[in-house]
Amino acid sequence: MSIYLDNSATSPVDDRVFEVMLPYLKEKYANPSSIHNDGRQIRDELEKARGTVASLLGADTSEIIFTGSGSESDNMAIKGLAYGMKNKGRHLITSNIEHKAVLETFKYLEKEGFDVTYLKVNNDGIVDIEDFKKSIREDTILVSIMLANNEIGTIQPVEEMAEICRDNDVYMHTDAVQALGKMPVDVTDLGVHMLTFSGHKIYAPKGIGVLYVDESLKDFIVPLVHGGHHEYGLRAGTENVPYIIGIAKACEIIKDQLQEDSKKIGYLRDLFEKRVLEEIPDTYVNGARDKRICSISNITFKYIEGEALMVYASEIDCSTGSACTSDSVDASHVLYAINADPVDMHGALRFSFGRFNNEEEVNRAVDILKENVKKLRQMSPLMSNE
Amino acid sequence: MSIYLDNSATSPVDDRVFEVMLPYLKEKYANPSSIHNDGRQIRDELEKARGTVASLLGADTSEIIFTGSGSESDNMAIKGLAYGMKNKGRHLITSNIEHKAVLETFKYLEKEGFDVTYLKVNNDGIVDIEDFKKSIREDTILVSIMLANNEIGTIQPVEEMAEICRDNDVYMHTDAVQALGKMPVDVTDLGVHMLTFSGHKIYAPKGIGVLYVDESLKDFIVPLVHGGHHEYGLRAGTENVPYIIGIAKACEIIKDQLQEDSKKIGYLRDLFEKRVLEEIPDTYVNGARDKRICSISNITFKYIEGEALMVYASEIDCSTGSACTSDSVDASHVLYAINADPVDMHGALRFSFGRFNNEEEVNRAVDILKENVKKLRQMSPLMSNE
Amino acid sequence: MAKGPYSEKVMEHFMNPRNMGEIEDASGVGEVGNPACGDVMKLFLKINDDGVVEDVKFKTFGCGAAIASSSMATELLKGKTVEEILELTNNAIVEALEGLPPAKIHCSVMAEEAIEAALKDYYERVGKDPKIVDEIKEKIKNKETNQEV
Ligand SMILES: Cc1ncc(COP(=O)(O)O)c(C=O)c1O
Ligand SMILES: Cc1ncc(COP(=O)(O)O)c(C=O)c1O
Ligand code: FES
Ligand code: FES
Repeated sequence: MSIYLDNSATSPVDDRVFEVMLPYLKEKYANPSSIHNDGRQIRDELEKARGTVASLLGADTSEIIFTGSGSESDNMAIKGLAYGMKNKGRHLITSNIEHKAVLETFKYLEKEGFDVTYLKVNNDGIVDIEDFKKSIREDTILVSIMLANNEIGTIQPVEEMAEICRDNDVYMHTDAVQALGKMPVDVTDLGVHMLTFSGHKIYAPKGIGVLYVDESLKDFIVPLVHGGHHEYGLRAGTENVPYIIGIAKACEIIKDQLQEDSKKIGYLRDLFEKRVLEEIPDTYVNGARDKRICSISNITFKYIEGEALMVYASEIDCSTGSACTSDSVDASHVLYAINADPVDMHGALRFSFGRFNNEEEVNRAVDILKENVKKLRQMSPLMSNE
Repeated sequence: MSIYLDNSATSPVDDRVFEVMLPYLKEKYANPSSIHNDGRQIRDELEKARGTVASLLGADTSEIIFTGSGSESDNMAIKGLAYGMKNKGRHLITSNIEHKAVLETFKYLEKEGFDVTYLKVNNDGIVDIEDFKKSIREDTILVSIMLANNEIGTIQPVEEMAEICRDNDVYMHTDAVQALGKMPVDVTDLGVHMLTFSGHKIYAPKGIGVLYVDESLKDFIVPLVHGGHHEYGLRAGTENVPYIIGIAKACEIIKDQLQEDSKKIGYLRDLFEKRVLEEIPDTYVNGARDKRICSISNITFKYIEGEALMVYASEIDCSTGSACTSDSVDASHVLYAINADPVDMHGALRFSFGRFNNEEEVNRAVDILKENVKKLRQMSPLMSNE
Repeated sequence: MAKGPYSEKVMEHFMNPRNMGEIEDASGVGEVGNPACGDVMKLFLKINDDGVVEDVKFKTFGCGAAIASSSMATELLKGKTVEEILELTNNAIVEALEGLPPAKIHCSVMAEEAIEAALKDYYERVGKDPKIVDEIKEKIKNKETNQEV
């Protein structure tokens, strides 16, 4: 059995989530758009689920749109608003440590005639508010900044930014895929107009996402998927009822046990990090340690290469950079952005902890790493002596 | 227990499909993009599933794109090609009996500066090949015509059209959502460049679709969802592994038992139709009876209103028009298109049969209809005498 | 060995690298790669008076493919003459490893380059013009392309 320290790549489905989904994969199969009783019953249950999600986020029920992934939510928010508001202006702002689903969408919009500012982050991995203020222009229509980064876990000052956006009549979207379930996420407190999250990072299945859209914005968003009137006309397609029921349950659980979860996950992460830094020489943490979500530890093991260490320590499931980039040999754009040492960068691994990890696993993982870092360093020409 | 005669709106999940999905909702949760062993194993299984789907369609594995719904596949095919080829031309052709996911997409593209021809159908509900030929222009880039209609079941001459398209250097997409599992569907035989189908019409869950894209076209399609390199860079987002495994199983089953299924479903549909037409006066079938898929029976019950009948005969799950239009009081655009009598139109119901129906249900449904049609007609001022 | 990105042979060499280490009194040392690019390969050759490789060792910073390529290279080098060594291309290494993923082919190229660099160093130390290495390589390449035609 591997030790799963890759919860930021994807999480197991919580048994409680699995249980509530089951009937919808079996006897409760009617189409929620059908007007017969079986259809209407499913419709009611689906709308109740929407309410549960809204309640976790401090949103209204009608502000919750179910999508097919976090990536789709990001695309829908950014393209939907850019196209919908293009007559108001064509300037967009984001940061250079966003997830690919955000970055690639902006790159596409650049080709479509939009002007995009990519804000730099400091060496801690955090966007500077003054830089941000300066970047806003007359024709800025949208800002998209992630709440917590997926590689180093750093938390961005989204609340402050959203306030500045509101003062300047600019819309703000935040990608909260990594933040939800690890810190309080409330759209009213944050003041954002749109917010993305994804099921498979919060113990619901892969293939469902949510986009919160401020009621006042719903008329302007251009849908990605046209067709039937599903999701308030913003996303056509027969609803993925089982996963919607599942993600609502996942949200309900977070509402219940966020504090308990973050305490436990943070404890395990800190234990891990403390032992690694103390017991394995020439290691350090990437990104601000004090402004991070509780789940992520991005560690550089000097003199060796991350993927090699992953294979040596194959009992541990973890990541080099983000999972999406594993098919390329390029180092992570996030580590570049925080000015990480270009040599050390190759020795960085991301360990991400979750609800179902335990102390025994963490200790075992450290022992495994210790042994294998040593082995690989013996091979490394970068070590001065053996 | 209701009698489910609404299989064209959505189908129950086949137990065999359910079984193969289960492990992926439980212990097999790793992200297929992760490079650790657990991730790579899931990747292998996912690509095997892609191969299974390809094999049913007579396509290459790399021509199969998994999406979040039939609607998304339709949107991706049509917008993706229109945007990708807009420098070649801006004329598009479709029919006026397409599903909303197709029609609304074309309506949106009209606003975006494309020119769309909506082909009429004859009273049988079939597109005329001569009309079609005449509609092709120098600047035509794409034709999208459904293989089988979702309201009346009529089969369009897609094979002939695709040949004409190829002769004229035009791309052809077909929406095979209703056709798959009811008739042979092979992309090589059909000669189409793109083909859509949806999981929840073939006994897999709601929330997964497939788009077949001819290899030579993959470089031109503009994605709907930008981000990571998933699905050959054509659809970003962590893959819905459980449903992908499920839809592949559903395809495997179709490959195995298409003949058996169509024979049984056709037998039940014909039995139903024969009894209704014989035993309930003033009823008739909408659309060509001989050029239909085996599963659909769209019947007009004169002098009464369809929704009223549905409520009276509430043990039967069926549809007025398509499920997606059930929230509007407009009569079906398909019945309009075939020149159905404007009064009768309101008395039309669609009954759709599936793998899990049986003769007893069909006979019971006819009896229930008989009784309730009679009751409602007694209330109807349109009946000359009782 | 668990199913991974690599062939069993690659994994075997990666997990149990042969001839890892340094040679104090090497006759030639080659170092190629750039730590900033994530890979450095250092190769130590001990060549006897007959021009035969008596001992060979490596140190590598890089991924599994780089380490396996180094290890395989050392195995292929042992007992070979200087001329035979130069015939050793990255293709031979990839073949001996039973294949590498496309993104990792350059790791085997690095091994070939490390061998070249070590030989040049050896030629320099014995007072020969290291350019010979390039010339021989050139000849081998030509021969290969002729064969293909
Ligand atoms: C012909 C046709 N096309 C497209 C769709 C849309 O499929 P989905 O509900 O998976 O988006 C349907 C069914 O709703 C359909 O019948
Ligand atoms: C910050 C962030 N945004 C977006 C995504 C995309 O989510 P999904 O995989 O559901 O498309 C991820 C995870 O992959 C993420 O970490
Ligand atoms: S009779 Fe009520 S909607 Fe027409
Ligand atoms: S050492 Fe760089 S990819 Fe192999």
